[in-house]
Amino acid sequence: MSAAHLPALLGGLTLAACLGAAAVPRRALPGVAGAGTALVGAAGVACGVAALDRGIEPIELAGALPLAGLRLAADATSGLFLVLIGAVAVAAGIYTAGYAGRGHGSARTPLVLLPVFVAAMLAVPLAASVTTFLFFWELMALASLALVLAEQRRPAVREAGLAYAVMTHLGFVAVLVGLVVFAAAAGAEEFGGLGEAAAGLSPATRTAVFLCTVIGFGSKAGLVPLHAWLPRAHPEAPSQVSALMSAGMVNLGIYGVVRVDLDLLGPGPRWWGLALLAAGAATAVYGVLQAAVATDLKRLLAYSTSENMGLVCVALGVAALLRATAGNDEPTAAGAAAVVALTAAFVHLFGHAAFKCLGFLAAGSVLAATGRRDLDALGGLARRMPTTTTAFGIAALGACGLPLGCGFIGEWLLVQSLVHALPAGGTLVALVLPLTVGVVALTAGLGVAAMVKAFGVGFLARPRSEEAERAVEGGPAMAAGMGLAALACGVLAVAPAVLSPALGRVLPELPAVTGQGAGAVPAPDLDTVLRLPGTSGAMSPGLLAVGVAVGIVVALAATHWRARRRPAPLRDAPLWACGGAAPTARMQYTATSFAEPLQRVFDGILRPEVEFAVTPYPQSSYLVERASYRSRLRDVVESVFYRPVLRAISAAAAVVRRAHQGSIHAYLAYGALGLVVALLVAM
Amino acid sequence: MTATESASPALAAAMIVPLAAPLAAAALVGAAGWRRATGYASVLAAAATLVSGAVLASEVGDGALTAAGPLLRADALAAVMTIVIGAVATLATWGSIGYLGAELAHGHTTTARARTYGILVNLFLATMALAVLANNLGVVWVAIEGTTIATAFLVGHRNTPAAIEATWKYVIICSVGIALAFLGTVVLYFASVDAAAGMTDTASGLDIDTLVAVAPHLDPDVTRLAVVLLLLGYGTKAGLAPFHTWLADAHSQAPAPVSALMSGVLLAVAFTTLLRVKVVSDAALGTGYLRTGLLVLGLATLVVAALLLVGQRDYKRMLAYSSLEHMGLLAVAAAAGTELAMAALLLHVLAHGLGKAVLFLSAGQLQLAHGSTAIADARGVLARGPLLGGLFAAGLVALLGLPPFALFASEVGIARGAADAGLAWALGAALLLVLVAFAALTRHSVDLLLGPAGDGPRLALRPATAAPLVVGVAASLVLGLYAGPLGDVLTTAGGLLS
Amino acid sequence: MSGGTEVYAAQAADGFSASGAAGAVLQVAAVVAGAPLVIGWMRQVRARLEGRAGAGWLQPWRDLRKLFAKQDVIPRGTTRVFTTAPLVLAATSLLIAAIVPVVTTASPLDEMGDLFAVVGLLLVGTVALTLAGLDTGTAFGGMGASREVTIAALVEPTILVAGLALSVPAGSSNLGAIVESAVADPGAVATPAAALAFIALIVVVLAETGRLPVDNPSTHLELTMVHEAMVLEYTGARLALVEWASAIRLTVLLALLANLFVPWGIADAGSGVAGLLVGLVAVAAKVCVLATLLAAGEVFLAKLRLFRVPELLAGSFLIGLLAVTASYFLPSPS
Amino acid sequence: MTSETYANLLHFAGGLLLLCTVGVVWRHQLGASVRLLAVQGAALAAIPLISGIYHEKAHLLAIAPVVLVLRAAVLPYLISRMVPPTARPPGGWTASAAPATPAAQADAGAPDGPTATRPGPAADVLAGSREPVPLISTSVTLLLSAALTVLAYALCRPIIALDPTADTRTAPAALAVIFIGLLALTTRRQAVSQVVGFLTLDNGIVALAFLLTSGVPLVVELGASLDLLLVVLVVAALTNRMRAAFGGTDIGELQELKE
Repeated sequence: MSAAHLPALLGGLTLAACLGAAAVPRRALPGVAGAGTALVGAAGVACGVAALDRGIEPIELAGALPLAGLRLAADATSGLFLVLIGAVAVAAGIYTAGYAGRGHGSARTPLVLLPVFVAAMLAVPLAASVTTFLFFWELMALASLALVLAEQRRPAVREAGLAYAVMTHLGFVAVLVGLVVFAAAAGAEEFGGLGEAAAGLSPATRTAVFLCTVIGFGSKAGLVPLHAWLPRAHPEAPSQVSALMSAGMVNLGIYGVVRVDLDLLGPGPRWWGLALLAAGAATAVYGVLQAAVATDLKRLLAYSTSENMGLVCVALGVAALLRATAGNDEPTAAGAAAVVALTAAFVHLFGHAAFKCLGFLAAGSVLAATGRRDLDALGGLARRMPTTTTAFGIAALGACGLPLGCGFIGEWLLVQSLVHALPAGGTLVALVLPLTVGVVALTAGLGVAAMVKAFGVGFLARPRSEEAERAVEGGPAMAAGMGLAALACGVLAVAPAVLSPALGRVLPELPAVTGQGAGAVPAPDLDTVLRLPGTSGAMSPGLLAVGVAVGIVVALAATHWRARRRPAPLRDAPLWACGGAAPTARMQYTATSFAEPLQRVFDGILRPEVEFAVTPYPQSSYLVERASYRSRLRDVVESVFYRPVLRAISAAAAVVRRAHQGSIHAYLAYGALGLVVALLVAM
Repeated sequence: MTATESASPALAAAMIVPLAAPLAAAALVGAAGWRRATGYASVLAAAATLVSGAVLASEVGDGALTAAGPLLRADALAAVMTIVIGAVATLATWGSIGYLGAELAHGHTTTARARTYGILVNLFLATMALAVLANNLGVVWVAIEGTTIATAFLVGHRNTPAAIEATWKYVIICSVGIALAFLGTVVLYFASVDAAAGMTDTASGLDIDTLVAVAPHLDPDVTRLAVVLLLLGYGTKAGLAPFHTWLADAHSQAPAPVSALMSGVLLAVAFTTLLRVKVVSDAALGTGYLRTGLLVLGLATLVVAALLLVGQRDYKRMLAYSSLEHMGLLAVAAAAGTELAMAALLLHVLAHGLGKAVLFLSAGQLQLAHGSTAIADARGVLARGPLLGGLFAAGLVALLGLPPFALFASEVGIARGAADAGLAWALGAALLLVLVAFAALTRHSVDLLLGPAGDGPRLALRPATAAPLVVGVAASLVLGLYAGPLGDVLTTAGGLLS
Repeated sequence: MSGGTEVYAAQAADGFSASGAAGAVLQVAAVVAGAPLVIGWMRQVRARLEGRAGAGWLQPWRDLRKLFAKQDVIPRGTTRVFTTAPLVLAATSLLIAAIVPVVTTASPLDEMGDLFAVVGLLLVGTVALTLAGLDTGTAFGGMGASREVTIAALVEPTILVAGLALSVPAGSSNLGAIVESAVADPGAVATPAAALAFIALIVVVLAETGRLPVDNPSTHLELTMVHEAMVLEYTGARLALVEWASAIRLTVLLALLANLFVPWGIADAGSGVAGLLVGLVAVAAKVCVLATLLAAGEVFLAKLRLFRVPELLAGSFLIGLLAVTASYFLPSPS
Repeated sequence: MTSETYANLLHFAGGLLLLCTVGVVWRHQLGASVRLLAVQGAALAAIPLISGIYHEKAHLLAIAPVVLVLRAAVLPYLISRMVPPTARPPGGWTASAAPATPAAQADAGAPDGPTATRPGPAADVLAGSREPVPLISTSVTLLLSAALTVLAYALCRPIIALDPTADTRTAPAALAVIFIGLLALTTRRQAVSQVVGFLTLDNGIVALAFLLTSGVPLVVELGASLDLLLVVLVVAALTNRMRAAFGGTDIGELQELKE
């Protein structure tokens, strides 16, 4: 089978999975839908590998998609994203077989649509013309919307679905305008033609296209302030869908930016990079801050998605900024750093996909076992659900961006690019980059806080609710899905070298970032020891892991010092708690209390609504009968950016409604007035 | 310019059938009353129109054919519009059988009124076919005014106070608007006669070919006057501001199949006439003149539609304002005026007709079940009737311009066309307004469709009633993925108009 | 400003050096053995300044010895996280001790992790301990964990920016390279950039190791505890490991701080046995001085309110930022 | 006929048309409005007649009687059947130039006490034979009519410039009739008044057609006339239904359907 047949295979499998899921008896539905989804994902991976290997030649179906025609093709960049999304789909698909089997999101329609959603996501990087791209882009949005609405009987799901629908359409409108303007100015519809014509476009057109597409793609990637749908929709979707969205779909927002703004539109002015950087930085900090104070496990993960996409966007921005600084005459430090930043973006995408997929699958497992997502009602799962706890632990370690986790390498590469760009970048870079470093560092720090909270409060200590007390592990399929994702986390954490061949193909395809001619910089070699082109930073995640392991062995050995003089360990002892009487589970720190210091530190940004009321006894104002404390956090960006817009629209709607109160005389008068005005203007 | 030639007998028949078949069906209903058989005869007449349209589309190429003397004329545009009429009419008449059956069963209507309904629906179809196929702009005008007359009692079919009110507003506002179109026609005729002095005989001064031929010689000042009047006049019937005010009332009060026809076809037929005018106007005044007018009216219509959708509480009115929104979008597409934009416009017309037919027919079922068209009275539809709710949802997805349905292809085509024409700013504004409408439609549909079942009635759908809906959704889906030869016809028609 | 080609030339050319390997072993051993002594020394200095006799600078060692002989208690409801956390903390601390240039700049582990990886390892240890605190399910454990994480999160920007300020002149973020460049260019230490970075880093060290004014290591009032609150439930060998590891972290960070700014005497790849010994003595002396200064300073400091700590950290971040910009706009004479 | 006589006659017909139209917006008594409409129809029919004689065009001469019958007789008759008889004897100009008192009563809304028993304008309003308080006062309406006439003259400049004949010079009057008809539609509340306004508008258009192009092609003319007839029939039927459903024909009350 040649590479050109793979997209057809993908389509065929999707159809088969869809029809199969629609036809089989209910008992077999989860298995069929899950397996179908996994197979579609696997086909996507195959497509991606083929594309990375040699690329997939353009396939045209002129009759399909009226007035435009369908056009598919794939280069290595597409391949990278195909592999990424396909792999997430495989894990999520396997997981679905168990998850839906336990009665979660087991309605037929969502399960039938699951393979469609995956296929639509996979088709986006395969699309090679504007209309094809938009078609699959919007199909993906529609399929995911239907999946988000799977549990539509809950009002929260409907609200989330609505917000998602509107925001995603806003993003679509922006992308649509950007791409059609691009296509019109370039006089071509295929991506190849766009790329060729891009250099000749007027700066105004290029700017318009850039802004529109960044807004559109940014909303898909959850960039502030267009992120509002993400922390609503991702948590409300069934968990395997959350995983697909958070670990798969958001990446396509980044793909859009890479494909259209970095690849096709070509190298841009410096402010493009700065704009991406600023948007990414704001997103990263805002997302992680919200994650750090969130108490809903899936919402926390969703905000973390926003945060990580922000970091990727920062990396892309840094890359673009440095490339614009570097020039193409000779290899420069800035050029080298740009390549490192781009590498950081891709590596982080993979790392994020792995840990976020795992995180959502584990959260789904918790949800399936307890029916709760509220961290304040969880706890103590480590004993009842060891597999899930381990899985979430691995995911959280990755999300922390700490060594040994799969999120570390991307962040490390990003910081390296910043370090090595500073001396070569000129004044602007010298002013921007240190701040960026601060932002990245703050993001990493707060990310640690968020994940410690999620893992520590959610899984450790004692259960805070009956549901958590009764939790049981899901079946083997769920464990297998999580295992696959955990494996990916592990491999990416210690051996990023697996990405090296792919990056070696992808980076040269993006000369707008990696430079051309003499200025071209090779892809970094992610060997056992990471060495970067043109810079001297080195780090070895694998050896670090070995080092820590050795350290643990040594420490363990050290505990044997004087061990013979010790009595046997006292297990199951009562807690000391500074001598307090046996503390109950209610006395534990909750997620809310855990995050309270951070909330206070950042209350200028988070603006919590705090109500604190003390009711004293009537006898004395110093004797407290009861005290109530209530604190609620809303998304500040929503109230700052969205409320005024919504208010303006409502006000305008009220005006128009007042003008349509049913009086035919008024109606005729509008017409008559319109006529007179039109005639006067026409003269 | 390609030649207009006289049609072969077979093709002449294809041009006469769209007029004759509904008239015959009307006669049949008149003679035998409304029953299943005559209902299916109406469906057959509509299907015959569809087939005729298809035959014309496949044969007409980029030329034009005349028949019945110089009275009828068919080019690619007329063929596409005949297809639109036929397609939507097939669904609507098919849906009428179940709808009227239920109304008769519930005692909402009498056999006498059902008979009137059957006659008028077929007459309505015939007048629309005439409006599309007539050679003379004056006759087109007569036909379009005829549609108002034919639909007046259809809108008032239920004979409730609200229906009478809606009918009155409909008749008066549309008649006034269309009178302006007549005025515009007269002024255009004056200009044409003046320009054609010595060129052709004046009797055909309103024939499409003549007008196109003399267009470059028309007096610009007089033509400007005529075009403004024609724009506002036919714009009335197409639902464009400022004479858009009849639309929601009429659509919400008319029986569901009639709403489907009015929304899906009638507006488009009136709009098509504007496209004919546009060809003349562009030749006489340059593309900028009518473009400005269309943009202003289109955007104004979009504003009104989007903002009225925001607080809408009635699902039939919601669908009506959605039609308004789509007409606004069509106006923007027409303003763009490139071949692609025009082809996309026509695809949009067809797709919108199909989608609206499905939605109005489903809404009719909801209305029959709940006795009200308030969204608040009919919540959780999907839970109470998965088939009906699913079809409504599918229709809505199609209507919102989401893939894989045909409106997606047409909207992208319109966007590309508008960008090609350098109207990116107008496109952006239009799409933002469409977004507001999208948000409002989604909000109301979520309220209507989703949520727990509550204590409303179960919404079972008989197979015969469901069939036209399923066919409509399927047609929209197929069109969205693969247009086949229709794509070429659309492009040809677009070429004629650009 | 260094040109592009120079950066290429500056590609780290570290090979394996026997001297480096020996140095690494030596410095790990020295830190492991010496860390409790540093703690003891600081307590002694403080006691003397406060007019007390003090327990003597060997007391921490005695405490450790005693703890290692005590029974392990594993409280009810805790999980494996509670039992493993001290091991992780100790392991990361040991690894840092091996990577960081304490005695020699030529540690063969230098390539394993640069400045940022070391910071990450420190944080891994902290995270392990906070999780253990949460795992106990006591109010104090949670409180300590919450505060510790908050401080760790907020100190992160300062660390990275200060690290940036150090890495940029050296052209590398690997600690060995940074210290070597300081050796090669002693004048650079006297620049404003270096001074600012130094101040920022001191705050970092205080925050990371839980010293005054961020945390009070000797407090016995539960409500003011941060680090101690997390480890309340530990006893025996695990508590010993935690204490020891904390001491190692403090010692390594002080040594690193000293070597970054005053790298005199540190051994390099070419040093022989004598060179390594000189390095050892030099670093011991430097740490001793720093520890004395720190302890002396603590006498005059009170612990900050928890919600004033962010102000301190924000200030140190600003200083770090200034250090970076200064290093760009006021380049060193070289 | 000399061209001067022709022009005078044509202008006279146009002027009569305009005058009747102004009368329509002036008068509140529906019976009077309908009679004015008939006169207007006659004036309209005069245009093709005069033009046909002068230009010696047979088809104009043929169409003139058709127009006369339709617009001066059939349509006014149909409409007059929609008007219920007034409470007082129809008095033409004199009766409707009533003293201000009854009008003031009508202004005050439904009369109370003894006046309610006395048949008067208010009762006519209720019955649907008299226009209630206008939405815009009569004097403002007349001023607006004047403004619209000016507008019509302004708009007709390009038409006259293109073909400066007596016919086109009369066109502004026809255009003004159209505008004033629209004004009547916009401001009149009785169903019948709106129909009268609509017919006025239509008369103006037909007049313009005759003046500009000696009428539209025959098939169009016939079709348009048929349409008009049907519209009036539809509206008449609707008015009956309305009376049955609402007990009146005040269009201003039709405000159930909104937004």
